[in-house]
Amino acid sequence: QSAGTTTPSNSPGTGDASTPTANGKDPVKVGAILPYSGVYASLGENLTRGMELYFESVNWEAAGRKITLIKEDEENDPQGALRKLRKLMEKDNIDILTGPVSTAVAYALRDEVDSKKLPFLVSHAGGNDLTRTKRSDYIWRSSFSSWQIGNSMGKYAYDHIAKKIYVTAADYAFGKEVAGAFKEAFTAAGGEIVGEVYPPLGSNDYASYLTQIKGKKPEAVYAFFAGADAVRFVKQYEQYGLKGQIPLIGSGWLNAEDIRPEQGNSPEGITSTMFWDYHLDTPENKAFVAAYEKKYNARPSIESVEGYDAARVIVEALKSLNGDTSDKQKLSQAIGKVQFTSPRGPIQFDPETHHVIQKLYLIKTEIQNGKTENKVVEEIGEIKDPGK
Amino acid sequence: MVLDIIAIQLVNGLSYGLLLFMITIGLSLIFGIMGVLNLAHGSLYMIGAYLALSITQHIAPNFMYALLLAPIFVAVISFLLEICLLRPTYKLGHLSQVLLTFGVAYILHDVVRLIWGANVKSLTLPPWLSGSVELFGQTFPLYRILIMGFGLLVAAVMWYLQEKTRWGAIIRAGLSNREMVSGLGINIKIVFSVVFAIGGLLAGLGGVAAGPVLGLYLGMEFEVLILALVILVVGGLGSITGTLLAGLIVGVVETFGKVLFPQLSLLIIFGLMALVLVVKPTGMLGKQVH
Amino acid sequence: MAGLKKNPVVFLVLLVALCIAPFIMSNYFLSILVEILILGIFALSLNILVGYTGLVSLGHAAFFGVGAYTSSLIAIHYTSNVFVTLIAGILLSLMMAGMIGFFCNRVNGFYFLMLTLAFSQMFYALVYRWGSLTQGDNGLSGIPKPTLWVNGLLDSPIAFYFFILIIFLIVFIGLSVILHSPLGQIFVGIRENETRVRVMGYNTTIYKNISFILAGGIGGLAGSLYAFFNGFISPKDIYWTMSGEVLIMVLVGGVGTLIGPVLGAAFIVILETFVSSYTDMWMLIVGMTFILFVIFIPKGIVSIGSLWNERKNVNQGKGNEKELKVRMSGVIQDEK
Amino acid sequence: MLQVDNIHSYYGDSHVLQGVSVNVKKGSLSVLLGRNGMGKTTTIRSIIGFTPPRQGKIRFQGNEIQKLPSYRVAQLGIGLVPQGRGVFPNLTVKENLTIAARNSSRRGWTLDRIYELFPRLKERASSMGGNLSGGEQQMLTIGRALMTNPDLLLLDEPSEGLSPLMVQEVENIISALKQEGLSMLMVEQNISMALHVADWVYVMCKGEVVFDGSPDDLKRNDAVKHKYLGMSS
Amino acid sequence: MRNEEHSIVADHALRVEGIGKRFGGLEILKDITFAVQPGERRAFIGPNGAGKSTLFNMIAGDLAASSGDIYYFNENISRVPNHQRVRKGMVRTFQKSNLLQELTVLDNLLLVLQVKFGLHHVWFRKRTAQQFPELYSRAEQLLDTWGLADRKDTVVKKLSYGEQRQVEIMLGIATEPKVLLLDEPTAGMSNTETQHILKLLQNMPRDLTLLIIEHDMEVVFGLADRISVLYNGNIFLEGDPQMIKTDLRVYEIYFGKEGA
Ligand SMILES: Nc1ncnc2c1ncn2[C@@H]1O[C@H](COP(=O)(O)OP(=O)(O)OP(=O)(O)O)[C@@H](O)[C@H]1O
Ligand SMILES: Nc1ncnc2c1ncn2[C@@H]1O[C@H](COP(=O)(O)OP(=O)(O)OP(=O)(O)O)[C@@H](O)[C@H]1O
Ligand SMILES: [Mg+2]
Ligand SMILES: [Mg+2]
Repeated sequence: QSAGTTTPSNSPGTGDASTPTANGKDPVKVGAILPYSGVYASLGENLTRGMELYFESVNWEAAGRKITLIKEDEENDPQGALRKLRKLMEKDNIDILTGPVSTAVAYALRDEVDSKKLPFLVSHAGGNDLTRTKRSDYIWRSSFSSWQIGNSMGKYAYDHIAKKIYVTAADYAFGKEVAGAFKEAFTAAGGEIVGEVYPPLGSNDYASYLTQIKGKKPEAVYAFFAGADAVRFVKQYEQYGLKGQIPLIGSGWLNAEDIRPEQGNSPEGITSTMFWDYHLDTPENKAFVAAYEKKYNARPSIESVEGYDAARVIVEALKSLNGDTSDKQKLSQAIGKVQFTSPRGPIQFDPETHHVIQKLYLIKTEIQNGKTENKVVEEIGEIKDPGK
Repeated sequence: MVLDIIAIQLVNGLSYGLLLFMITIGLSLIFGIMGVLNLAHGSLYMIGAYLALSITQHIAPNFMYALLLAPIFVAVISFLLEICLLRPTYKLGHLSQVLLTFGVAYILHDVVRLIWGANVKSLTLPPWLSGSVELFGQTFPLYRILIMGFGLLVAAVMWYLQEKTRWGAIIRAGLSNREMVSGLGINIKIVFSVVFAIGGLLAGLGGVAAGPVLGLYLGMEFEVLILALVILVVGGLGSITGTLLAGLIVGVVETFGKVLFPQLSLLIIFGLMALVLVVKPTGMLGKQVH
Repeated sequence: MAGLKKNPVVFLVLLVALCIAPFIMSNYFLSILVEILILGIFALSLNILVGYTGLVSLGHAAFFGVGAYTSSLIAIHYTSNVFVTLIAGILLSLMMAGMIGFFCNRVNGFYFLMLTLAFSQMFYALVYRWGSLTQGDNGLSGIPKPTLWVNGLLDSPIAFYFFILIIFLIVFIGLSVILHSPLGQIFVGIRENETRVRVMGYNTTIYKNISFILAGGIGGLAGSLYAFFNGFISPKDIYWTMSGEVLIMVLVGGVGTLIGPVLGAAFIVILETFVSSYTDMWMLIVGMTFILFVIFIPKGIVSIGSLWNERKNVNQGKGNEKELKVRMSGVIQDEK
Repeated sequence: MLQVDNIHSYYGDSHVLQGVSVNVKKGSLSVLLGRNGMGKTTTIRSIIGFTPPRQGKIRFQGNEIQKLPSYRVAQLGIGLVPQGRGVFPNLTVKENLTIAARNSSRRGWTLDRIYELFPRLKERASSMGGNLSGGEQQMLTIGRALMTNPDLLLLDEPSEGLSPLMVQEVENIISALKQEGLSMLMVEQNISMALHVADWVYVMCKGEVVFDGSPDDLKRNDAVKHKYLGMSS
Repeated sequence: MRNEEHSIVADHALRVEGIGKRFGGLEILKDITFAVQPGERRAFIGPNGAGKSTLFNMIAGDLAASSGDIYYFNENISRVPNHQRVRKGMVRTFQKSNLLQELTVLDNLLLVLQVKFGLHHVWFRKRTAQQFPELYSRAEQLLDTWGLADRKDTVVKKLSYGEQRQVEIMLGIATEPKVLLLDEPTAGMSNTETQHILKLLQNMPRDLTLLIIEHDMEVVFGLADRISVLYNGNIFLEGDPQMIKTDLRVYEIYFGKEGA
């Protein structure tokens, strides 16, 4: 996957591409600011794969207009991303923006996008405020919010897992928001938090934290970690003898599809919540997984679905406008009206908050044939971000 | 009970400290002895870890082979690096080497991504290494105990090489006046290449040894680099013993710091470094600078 | 560089070009130019330390951050008047530079580098943790546009450009005077041989502190401007990578020259902007560029011209700007 | 033994040696004299290979060495006492001596013999080279050069910074070395000392040899002495 | 009474009382006491490693004494840092040239002269010949005197060894100090240059107090009013040149059999 421009490979050539007209045959330009280097590179890659898979399925066309995807590296750097945004807006004249992974980047882009009235479909970054205090008429989010992730586990954990829980999360705004939402829901249900600790993002050693947690003897541990942190945390959880003794619960990134193979058998028994799972048994998901595996010869991840859905939202919005992107406000409103059944289940936007309304699922990791697999245990149902 | 926890945390700290020592020793050698600030050190470490991954996955599913082979590969890479890139820069001064090795780090970052992809990876230990033992009534990973022994062994070998052989003196002489050393009939260029290769070997060794604990992912090299630089400075330049001591102290302080002041985790290590330097401007065991 | 001094015509031509640039450039390129000027100021400030006083700092982003956060917070909570915010930003970074400098200037060479790094990382941690004030790692967004006496005077990109250009010129010309003044020459002396300069009768510690504070203040100014330019600032901009990036700008442009760091800033901004749009292997390309620089243009972009006519000006050492030894290593001991 | 034949050496673009020819016969001592900045050190540097000549030939025991890297030149059996001493400041006196140790069977110079020659060095054996006094450093460099057991010794102002007593000592050592068959090329500012021990004398001015002859020839030649060496009588 | 004492002490430009120095276990200087009158020219001789340079280092404040006190025109300067001693008019040169290698001869000189002219606080005026005519004319004058005018724009590291030594001495004299400490000024210099420097020093104003370390007897006897011989960590002998020249013990430890 590379930054740059993807143009349809098998679409019919258009002779008059050089003479742009208001509502003519010139392509719709979709700008994507996603990480292609650094720690988050694999997320960017999967998001892109998902998007391209969907665009390909519609032949890179919507309402008769070609779609051009212009990719820029987010570099996990807000200022760099702003530079890219200016390029996309002023040089490439994009019609719609999508991305990013980092919440800080999303916040950085927010004002510029808002003031230039550019429709912006957030396809991953989950910071709560983006659809709360930093809401914009032009920004919609099809992925998730940290609140959705954390909240979804609260009540279930109290009812089915434990009454006294230790909370740990990576020390950054998003991690804290997830933990906060969990704590809120868990204590509201009647649970007790016996302790909490927030190791720095990218901690390379959790030994002392784990010893500490173990000493507190909680009934379960709720953890939010992702990527390399999740691999280390879950493995060390096993090495320090907590696995099997104290149930580990958390968000779906703890035992996500793309990192589980690297965790060996250590994630066995983790219970987590997420808005999608590889094994989700719906026709939409089956079709998606099959198509994805055929094209990339790899399992899709959460981010693949996000990309796939974002692409679909864009295409549906364009269709509803008959391909007319001249009015940014209309385009933005059209995005908000899109709803369909995605591989993750039915999704639609909350017109108030501009945030996606979606189902969440309870997922458990088991050992099958000597390898770990996730299983969807239960459907938690539709969770709508309160927007406050 | 409380004492048990303190004891186990101490072991945690010491084992983490020796891990840090393993990560730093190559950098310490190259900077302390050759005066080259090798910002590609983290990258060499990373390559060691990734090579070990490939070796265990494709060549021989045996961690011990990886521990042996991967560092040698890395040593060859650094040997070539020294000859092709670093050599012309000695006369240019330290900052040029900083820029050069940083460039190398950038390149290796993409090279690793091309070869191994952007996904998080992990180096799996064979069962006989991945078990746990009981320590002070707590479960403790066996591998971390072995790491401690291994770290001490490496320290002993390094100390011997530097203090007890003529090599150490030749290299220190080359550092202050290369011209004169070659005027005494010593091919200082080769000596430097070999030292750099040994530095690479140690970086690779660190990568293989620490990989199973710290994980493999893009960007790990810069985290490791910063960590290693801190240890290097806290210990003082040019002192293997200093590096060892610094590793242990940082390991223990960080382990207890995380527990006692979790809010400050982010700055424990830098705070410690600042404190050491303010009190002792040449690090704990660094030689006095004129 | 030498040409610039000898040849005011070149300087004038450049100035005119900078003045008409906004009228012939698209907004996008203008924004890149603005960014270059701001980061140019930042690189200039670091170069006072690295290039003139010989103190290699890897913590310069701290001052960028102090300036940026101070100005932004004042703009958000009190007033967006540009003079108030800028002056506050500069004052605070001067103070912080005084404090950090006091400690850092007690150590030498590589230890100095690492101590500056330590302080800036601690400041980073502070900003990161102090979420109630700084919004933590989410970054401080929604920074209002700066205002002059009359609201809206700086709103247009062109007006903002000229505002930055004027500040840039003030800094550039100011520094060119200061660094060539008797005081500036003491800095150079310290770079070359601190003990000797001490024996010449100078209290070098004071002069090192002066240069540190000067660099910190201007670095803070750059930070403030940058926050206004992007309307956003995050801990990422204080992280050591930012310190490293500006150091690279200085190195690539030409250490110890006036225009060098600015050229370096331009080069790096352009490289990063364009290369990463075409390939995601940009780190590889950027890395190769660094290596090529070290091997073929070790004295930086400024020296490209003189590589040309190296033949001509034979060993007439205008030494303090051409040959440069920056004291880095702590282990290399000077002979008695 | 050593023939330097019409060499031209440069520092960057400055043309410092403009056709210098110097010879050292086996077992003899040739001396280079001249005012400051005339190219004496550069001649020595050209021979050892620090500043290789761009033109001309240097032959040592029949081998052409002008293109060899300096460590090869040294290995062929040329020892160097550089100007300004070039002591390794961060090594102890003993380390300074031992890293140079080579071929002790050839001429029999060992650490013990050096200590015998300069007892002062033995007293300071564990001091850092950089902490020695000027004169002690000078002794150390002479000792260090001998530790390589050379056939030809290049001495660049060996008496600089030495007390009169030590100068006599060095003079004696040089005579003794000559007795042992060592060949030497020496640069000196202490003319009287140089003329005592020299077999042949060269006087340099502005990168060229302007006089060459025996010490007695020079003593008789007032014009050269006055013009190039600033000697009044 | 107090007045009387004061007047006696004030006669000394420099008075060293019981200075000792040890490096670790090594006692280099034991108990050095001497006084130098204003305008006196005092030479220090002694075998290599006797501690002459170390003594200068302590007088100049580059090295802290292990014991004892140093008085400069009746002021105890033992705790005054080296750079302030320079400001007070006490300047030293180094045995091994210690210059700003990458700067030109002129820049080295200007940096020294800046202090003399009190320009070190000037920070908003470029240092050019037009802006600071006095500074520059003084520099040119010095360069002429030293025969280094044609070398003024050469980077110091490109000078030959002897030339660097000349610059070193020039820097010492440039600021017209009250007390000048010269550490082997003519070492490494050719005959011609040695003569030149000797003459220059001889012609220095008589109110300059000069302390010089030398191994070149021509210079020592051509210049010194008094000579101190350092040996075994003590001042072994102090006297006028005639006396030193005729003392047999000095031959034994310093001059050698042929001697001066
Ligand atoms: N590194 C250098 N770069 C450029 N020029 C140099 C360099 N070293 C010496 N020179 C010049 O070369 C000329 C000869 O220098 P050299 O050192 O050979 O003189 P020398 O005869 O040994 O003098 P001295 O008696 O002072 O040691 C001098 O004019 C000097 O300025
Ligand atoms: N920093 C130090 N550490 C240890 N020993 C030292 C140090 N500095 C000097 N010495 C020792 O002190 C003694 C005196 O040195 P000093 O340089 O004062 O001698 P000197 O009289 O100037 O001799 P020379 O005539 O050879 O220059 C020497 O033996 C030297 O080795
Ligand atoms: Mg010479
Ligand atoms: Mg001395």
